[in-house]
Amino acid sequence: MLQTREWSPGQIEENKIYREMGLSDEEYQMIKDILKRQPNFTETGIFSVMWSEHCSYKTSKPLLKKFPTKAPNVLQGPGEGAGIIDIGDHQAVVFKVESHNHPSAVEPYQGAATGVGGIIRDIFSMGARPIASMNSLRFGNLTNERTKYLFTEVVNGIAGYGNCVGVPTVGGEVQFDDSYEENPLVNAMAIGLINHDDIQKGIAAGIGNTILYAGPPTGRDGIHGATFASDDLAEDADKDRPSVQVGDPFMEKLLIEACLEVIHNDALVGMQDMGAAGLTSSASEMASKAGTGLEMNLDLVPQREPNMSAYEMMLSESQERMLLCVEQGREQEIIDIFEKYGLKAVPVGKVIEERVFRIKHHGEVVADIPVDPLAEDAPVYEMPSEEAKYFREFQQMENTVPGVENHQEMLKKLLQQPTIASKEWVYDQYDSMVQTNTAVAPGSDAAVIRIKGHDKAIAITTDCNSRYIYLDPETGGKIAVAEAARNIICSGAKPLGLTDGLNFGNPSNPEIYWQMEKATDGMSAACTALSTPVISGNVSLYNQSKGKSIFPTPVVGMVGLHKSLDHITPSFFQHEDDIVYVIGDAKKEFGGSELQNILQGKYEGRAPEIDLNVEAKRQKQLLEAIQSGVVVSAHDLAEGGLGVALAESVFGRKGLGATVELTGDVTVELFSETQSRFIVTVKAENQEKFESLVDDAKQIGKVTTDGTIQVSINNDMVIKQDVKELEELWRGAIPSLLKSKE
Amino acid sequence: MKFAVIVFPGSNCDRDMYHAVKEVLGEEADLLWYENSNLENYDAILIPGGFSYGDYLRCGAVAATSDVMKQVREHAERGKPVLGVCNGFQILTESGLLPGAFMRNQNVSFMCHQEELVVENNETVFTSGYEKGEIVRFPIAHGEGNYFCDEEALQQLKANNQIVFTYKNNPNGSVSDIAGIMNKEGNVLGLMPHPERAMEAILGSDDGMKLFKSLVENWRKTYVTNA
Amino acid sequence: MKKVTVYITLKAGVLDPQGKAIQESLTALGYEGVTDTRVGKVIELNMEDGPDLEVRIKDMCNKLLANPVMEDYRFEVEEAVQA
Amino acid sequence: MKKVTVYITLKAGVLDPQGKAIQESLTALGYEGVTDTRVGKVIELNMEDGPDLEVRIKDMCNKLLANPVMEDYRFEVEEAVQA
Ligand SMILES: Nc1ncnc2c1ncn2[C@@H]1O[C@H](COP(=O)(O)OP(=O)(O)O)[C@@H](O)[C@H]1O
Ligand SMILES: [Mg+2]
Repeated sequence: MLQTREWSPGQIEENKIYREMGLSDEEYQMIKDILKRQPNFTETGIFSVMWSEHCSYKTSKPLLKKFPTKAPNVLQGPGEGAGIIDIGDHQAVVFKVESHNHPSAVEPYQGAATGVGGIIRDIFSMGARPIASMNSLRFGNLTNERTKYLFTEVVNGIAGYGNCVGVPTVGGEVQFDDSYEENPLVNAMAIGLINHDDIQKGIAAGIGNTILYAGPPTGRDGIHGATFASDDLAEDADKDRPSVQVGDPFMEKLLIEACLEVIHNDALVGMQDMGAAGLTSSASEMASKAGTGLEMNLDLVPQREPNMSAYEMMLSESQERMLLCVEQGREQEIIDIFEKYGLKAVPVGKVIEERVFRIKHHGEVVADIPVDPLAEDAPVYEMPSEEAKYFREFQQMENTVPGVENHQEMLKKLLQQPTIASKEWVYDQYDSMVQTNTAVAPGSDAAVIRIKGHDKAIAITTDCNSRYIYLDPETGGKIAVAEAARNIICSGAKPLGLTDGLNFGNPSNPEIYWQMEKATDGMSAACTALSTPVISGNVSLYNQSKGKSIFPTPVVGMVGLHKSLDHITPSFFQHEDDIVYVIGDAKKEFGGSELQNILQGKYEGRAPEIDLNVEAKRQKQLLEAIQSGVVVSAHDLAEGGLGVALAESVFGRKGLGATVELTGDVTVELFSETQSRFIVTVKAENQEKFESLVDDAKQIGKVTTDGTIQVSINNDMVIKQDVKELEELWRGAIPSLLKSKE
Repeated sequence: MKFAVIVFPGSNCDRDMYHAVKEVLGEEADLLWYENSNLENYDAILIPGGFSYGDYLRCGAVAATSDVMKQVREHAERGKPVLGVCNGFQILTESGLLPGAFMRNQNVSFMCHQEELVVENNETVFTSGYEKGEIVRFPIAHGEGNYFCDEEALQQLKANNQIVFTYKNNPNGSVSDIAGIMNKEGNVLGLMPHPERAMEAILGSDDGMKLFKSLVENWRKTYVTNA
Repeated sequence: MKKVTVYITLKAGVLDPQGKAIQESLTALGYEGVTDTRVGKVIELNMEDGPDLEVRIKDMCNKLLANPVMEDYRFEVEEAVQA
Repeated sequence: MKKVTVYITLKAGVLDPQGKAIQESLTALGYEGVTDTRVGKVIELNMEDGPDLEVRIKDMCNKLLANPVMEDYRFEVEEAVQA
């Protein structure tokens, strides 16, 4: 059978084999210092995955430190599988975002599917029932054939996995830009609900306690892809040993139910999912967090394929596996629970006092590593940073108003841009309603999940306009957080906190590191201003190919709380004669806008400005207005400005229309992407009260029932358009792009 | 009235079904794991949606071979009501309790949204609370809801008035727009759309309420004499 | 041990949405003149040999592997290769 | 016209959840000794003949019908039966 050719400790040093596993010369020296000897092949592999960016955050740690992470209601900040925020009544929400970019570029269906599976495991390994997921996707231009394939398969993969596990996929975002053509982004977010008493930690505590392995057997999945160069594998290994991780959502569903039953048994000490770096990271982190050591015998680990080496087992990323620490002598109670669901749980090791991570295989010790240096003391790098040259250029550009000849035609064009067009083709493939809590399904600003048995609900959104972040990382970082909060507020909820998915290019490029620095500065400032602590997150670097980096894309996943179900507010207009307001004035801001994209085919200039004090004030006032019951509908202005927001407000509303009168520059009024703005409707009888609550609201028109949108600016009718026709263009844009040939 | 909600490995609408009958309707209900369960003391059996056994091989095929389905068959033969929704409907066809079979949706995609249905037959224990021809809104959520049966079987269904619900705008290619059918005896109903997801206005529709209420009222009329 | 390969195909006359979708994609990719595309399943399994092997296989197919309402099946038996 | 039958199977080592579930349910049904169950696809199509037929088939397989990252394929060509 196939066997990995394993180099001897001497050869590893001499031939610098460690480099092929992603370790630098300095890091190899550090390992030698820690072990006081040369590491063997398995140990080198273990260090290489634990010290990878994905597990150790070695280049991003200094940036993550800047995020505000504390607030009275934060029960668990970054550090565990997912963060936890209190929502009253002894309940809490658990959430996190995770990226699966590179796997999805190679095998989009399985890459996306296993991304969903992985993030859901993060949630239930904390003891929470997963109640919703979201996804944030970026692809190249949708006219490209490969992009169509990636997009279609990623959506299929998310649907295939998410629908089967019975967790509703309630929203997300998709954007299309050339920078993602070679390197699509697939970030998945999951949210769980938990009672305070049920919170689990991933710890291996109590000397002598048993380590149980639960779930399907380990195969050679994901090893090769992780860190290994192919010439280290035996002849032909490439062909026979695919590294693709295949997800089994049915298995995951059983695992969810079993784990949520197991947490009610007090024989359970700790539990962690086997995510990236599988057995290695889960086992060493559980011991490190508990201040213990751990001994494991790989002969006991269930194996799907014959002749697996220690190296392969330790690095395998086979899916749907869990590691548990269980009170010694009570293993059977836990095993029986897994058994009921047709799952195997087997003892594979025990907690030891000596603070080492010791692995045995075929009667030999194949790894013997001090726990803390492995799990906690990965090197941390302060990377050199340099302001991007393009940025200085862009900052010197004047804000100008693009020339638009026919505004009505431009509105139609904007509505058909894939980034703006209806995403129904995507979310119709997701079961968004299972668990019967989805009060606001995909298609609105934020999704809303009611909490059964209580008069409350939670709102969820993901947002990140990477065009602004590319133009101006700091401002763009602020906008990403603010936009997410706006979406939460519009739904009638108060933002609680957020999780972030930091997707960037290669950090050893000083200009990329600068983007990271500035973007996280901006996000931190907005988090502080809007009182939304960061409770969890994920970092995905090296998103570039052929020397071209993606736009910096720090995805924000935000969760908010509706104090009462009565506060749930639709994004769309509701009844005839309601008064239409816009909060905030439009400025001459087109840098990074969809209009710029259409007219110039590129993004340049300055990003729209954002004043966080104004943002915070408007959000607070709008939420108060909603909570006092005077707001009928609320929607934030985003890509495509007021023109697009107005159209979106009447789509799907059978026969509703709007008449709006404005003054100013037509292009600015209709399409500028000035920040901190909202479109709100109010019943005529509540006009006074609404205006007294919201400072910057300006009445612009009325909801009608004539099925047309009519906009006049400076008393000139610039748009008079049948809603049905607009809606068809908007709904049909993505399906027809997918059908068309290049 | 006492309901049994059968839980197969991979069922995922089991708790929704339970919530619908227990919390919303206020009747007695139990979630029953498919192994070692006894259906003896239940008045009606609910087979929920989801992905039993991952829907591997064919939707509902593996669950249909389970022991508990033998009990369901006996229960049905005694004339007691059985309702299968979505995957539950697929399990009923796979086990032969209802005719026909399911294929991938015409556009081969999973789809999830509200659909309008027409109540074709309101003379059943499940639908007596609706008007004949009434339009109701239930969510659908399926990838293989494309109902198939041959011409002869279709004529039978029509002749015996077994077609209970049809789609107003057929989303998946089902023969004759079929959304829900029952057996000849009228006590086993299968439907692809989810009435248990349409029980509360906050979720977008409460049109499913009448279905469960019909069932309870008809049962009371038959079995509860004191009222 | 025998290696058994079961082929399951949709009955003639049953519309095949998957086959149709594949055919459309092939045409869109520029492969003209592809017609009558149908998708089926192959299930390979190793089984213990015995005089009743065929009976057992047919039984498995009728009970689980194929759905007689819409599918036909056929199978092949060969020597299993020892791993 | 040729009738082309393409057989698509998972590469060795790739997890086959479907095969596993089928095997378990066969065992539950009392068919002991069934092992190594794997599920694949058969795609039958009619294609116009020509000197480049094989090239076209391989091309179609690599581009659409099979996923080269995790699947292998083989195919057979025979005369199409005229309908
Ligand atoms: N990948 C996706 N998965 C599920 N829903 C999506 C996805 N992309 C977009 N949506 C939904 O489509 C709607 C519009 O998305 P978007 O234009 O990004 O909204 P906004 O600008 O308000 O954030 C939202 O309800 C969103 O949840
Ligand atoms: Mg919005």
